[in-house]
Amino acid sequence: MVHSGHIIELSDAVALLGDFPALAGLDLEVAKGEVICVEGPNGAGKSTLLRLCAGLLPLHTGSGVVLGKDLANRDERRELRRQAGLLAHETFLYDELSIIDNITFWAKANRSDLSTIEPVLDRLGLDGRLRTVKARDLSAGQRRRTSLAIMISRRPHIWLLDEPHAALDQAGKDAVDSLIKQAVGFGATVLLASHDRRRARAVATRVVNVSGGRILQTPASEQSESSVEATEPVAVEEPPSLASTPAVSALPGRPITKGFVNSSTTSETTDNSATSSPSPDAATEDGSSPDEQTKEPKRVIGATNEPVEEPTDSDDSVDDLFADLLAAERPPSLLDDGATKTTSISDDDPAKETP
Amino acid sequence: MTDTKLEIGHELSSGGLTTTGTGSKVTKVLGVAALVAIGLQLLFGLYYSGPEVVQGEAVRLFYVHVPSVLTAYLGFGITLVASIIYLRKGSQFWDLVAGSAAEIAVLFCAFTLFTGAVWGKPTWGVYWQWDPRLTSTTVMFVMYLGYLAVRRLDLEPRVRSRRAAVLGIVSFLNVIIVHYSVDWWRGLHQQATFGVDTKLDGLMLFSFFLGLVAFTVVFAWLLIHRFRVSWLEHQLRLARLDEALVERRAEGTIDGTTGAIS
Amino acid sequence: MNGWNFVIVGYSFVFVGLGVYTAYIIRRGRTLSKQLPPERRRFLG
Amino acid sequence: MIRDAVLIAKKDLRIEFSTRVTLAQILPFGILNLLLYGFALSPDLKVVGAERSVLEQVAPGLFWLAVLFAAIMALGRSFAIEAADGKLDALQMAGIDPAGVFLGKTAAVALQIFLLEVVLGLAAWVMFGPPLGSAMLLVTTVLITTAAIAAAGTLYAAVTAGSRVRDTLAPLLVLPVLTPVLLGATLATDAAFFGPTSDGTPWLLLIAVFTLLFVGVGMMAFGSLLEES
Repeated sequence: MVHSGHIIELSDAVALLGDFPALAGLDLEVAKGEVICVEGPNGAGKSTLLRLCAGLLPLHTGSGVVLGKDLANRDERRELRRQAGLLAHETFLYDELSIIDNITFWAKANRSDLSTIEPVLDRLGLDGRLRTVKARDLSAGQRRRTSLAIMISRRPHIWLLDEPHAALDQAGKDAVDSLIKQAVGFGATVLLASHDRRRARAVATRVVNVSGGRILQTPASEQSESSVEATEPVAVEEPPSLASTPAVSALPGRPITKGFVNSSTTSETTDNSATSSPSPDAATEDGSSPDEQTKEPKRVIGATNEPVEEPTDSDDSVDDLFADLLAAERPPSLLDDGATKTTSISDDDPAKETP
Repeated sequence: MTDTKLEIGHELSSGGLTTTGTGSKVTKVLGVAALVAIGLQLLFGLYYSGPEVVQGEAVRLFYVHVPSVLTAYLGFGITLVASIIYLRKGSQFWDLVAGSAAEIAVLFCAFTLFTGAVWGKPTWGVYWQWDPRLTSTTVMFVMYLGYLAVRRLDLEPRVRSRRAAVLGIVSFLNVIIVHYSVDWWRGLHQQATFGVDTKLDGLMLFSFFLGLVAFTVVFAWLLIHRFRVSWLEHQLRLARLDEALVERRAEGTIDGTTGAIS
Repeated sequence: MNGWNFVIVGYSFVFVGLGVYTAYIIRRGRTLSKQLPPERRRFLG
Repeated sequence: MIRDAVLIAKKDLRIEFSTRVTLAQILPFGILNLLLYGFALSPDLKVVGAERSVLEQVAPGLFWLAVLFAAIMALGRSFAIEAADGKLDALQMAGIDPAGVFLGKTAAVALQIFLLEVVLGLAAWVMFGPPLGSAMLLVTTVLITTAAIAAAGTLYAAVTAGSRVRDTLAPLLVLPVLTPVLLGATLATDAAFFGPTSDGTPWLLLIAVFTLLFVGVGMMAFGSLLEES
């Protein structure tokens, strides 16, 4: 398997839904830290692309590597599934259970820390009153928020968001956008399919057009409104330009780079964090099986109330995503629910002391 | 029987190009052999061999009834082996072998049940007797009908094949348990089984073995053809997929975007 | 006891059944192979 | 694996607790079954010279039939929960051990079937009223049979999960497979009531072998069954 430092590398990928080639020879390369906005008409293959990247679909022909996992290999796809986060049209919720029961179940199933979900729920505006309601009594938007919170708490290295803005109100959409920006700042890579073109382009570092199960010519990279500039937008056709991206080039063969970039950092800090990262820590993480990683959520959440600009105790960037997501200031648009403390799932959660 | 299996394997994997249909040199030879064997089976079963003392002419059903059930077991056995290999290797070939063998075996199972019932009338006076063999064979028949139904489920082809393979394994193991349970169950009531009291002379035994050979050859011949039909269906699916791929790619330019396909 | 009628019924079911199934398989194979180009017809290409 | 099994089982039971489908729908269906058997075989029906009425004699078999039909419904329900709204995908993404899912679902269903058996058993006893011989044999039979039905049923329910024809196909698949269990449970129960107790032991062994086989295969094969691609 060839590692080029790309998080996603699809070449002539064909994926089937039954006997229908939903993806008909798709080429896509995504570098770490990119936010790709996948646009295209209904039935273009956007959702299938996301499912493929989540490891849920096998490749029919062509080749594909996501997070260093070969999509042609069943076992590697299984590993990929654990590391990817998918927000699909389905919400994965048990209608018969309350929101809190759903969250608890999935947090345990995902082996993610319960306390990490709590603050995200807050940020997504799912306050205490809602949490005892059964999932079937929720609105589509509320269901979406819940499954987004569950997805985020998996601390995925790659965020695959299928219409993340759908069914959400303004505040919800803002929350999604700011979460995306922060996630990228801390080392995640995002693929989002959205019909809310203006909004999606605002967070995206690159726009990709899917139609007929393939990528159309990529328009010039859109400069995003965000301050997140983890990597330079890279054109699909020129992977060599990646070499200029320090965070990626510093770590050949390791798609998941260490160190994180704060939303306000410049490319210089990126450089710093990247060079400091191949520490002993890196070796241990590499050597450990995904099983160990998931079974021991040893990271202390919210331990970093200190300024995020200091990636010194080089904890894993994506794993620490949470601490920093939570420590970060909330966007004003979410003041309504951010101001009040809500019933919490677990009380020993230092991350809740948000500034 | 192992020889036949080896031959099937060889034939399936090296089968040549055919103009139309599913025949080839080997199947032609096998087909002629099958026809000759069936001819002999009919000749001996219905003409040369005589009536039996207790059962009279009805004993002739024995020469098709028992070979049918043995052939059915052979087929289900092949399904078991092919299913195991499929789960290990994941190659389409073994999935198709498993399905083909099961379908033919179900057919022979139906022959067994029918001839069993028809035989029961003159010997027992009833068409259906809660005979252990007849009962467990019926359960096996229904179980494999279920297997064939799973092979036609409305699921992704690969998912369906994998589930069918699991079923192909479990069903065979369960056949063994059903066999014992029904044996014990009827054992309590001391029912007369087929063949008890029956004295087969040399010619009768010969007719029986002839039937066994004939059905095995027929089975092998059918299996090759049935497999090739599945194979053609599979190929047709792939060919349609190629067309669909071209169509799908053509959609790519309809969108308002200016770009050409990269 | 004469069982000829049962024997005839049993034998005809079996051999007519075999014949029908065989005819079905052969015909199906012919129709399918006509829909495919020759290079697709190799059994295990 | 055990941890995942417990998680799944608890979740399933919680769902049952909040919806009460087994309690409020499946259980009455089972009792209705028993009633219908009573109508079909008149309680006055008696073979000449026999001590007991026909109904009383066949009561063990009728009880297990009612359990079997009720269990089929519980099993269908168990997988309907999982198949909706992409949850099979989510379970795979969570990286839960498939063997754990199998054991968890089996355990949850077993508990519900056990509940059905207790209530249906009391009902059958009241309705058909045979005198009890060996309570020990009866309890063991019920426990082993519960495990057998739950394990085989869960495996077969997974085979049809996600299909539109699952409601019709699942019983066709499971019922013939459970033939040995029905035979064994009926005869062992019969022995528990009318004796001799030793008649029941081989049947218990048979059902135990059956259970072990299906638990083993289920744990090994569930990964292949759940994979949706």
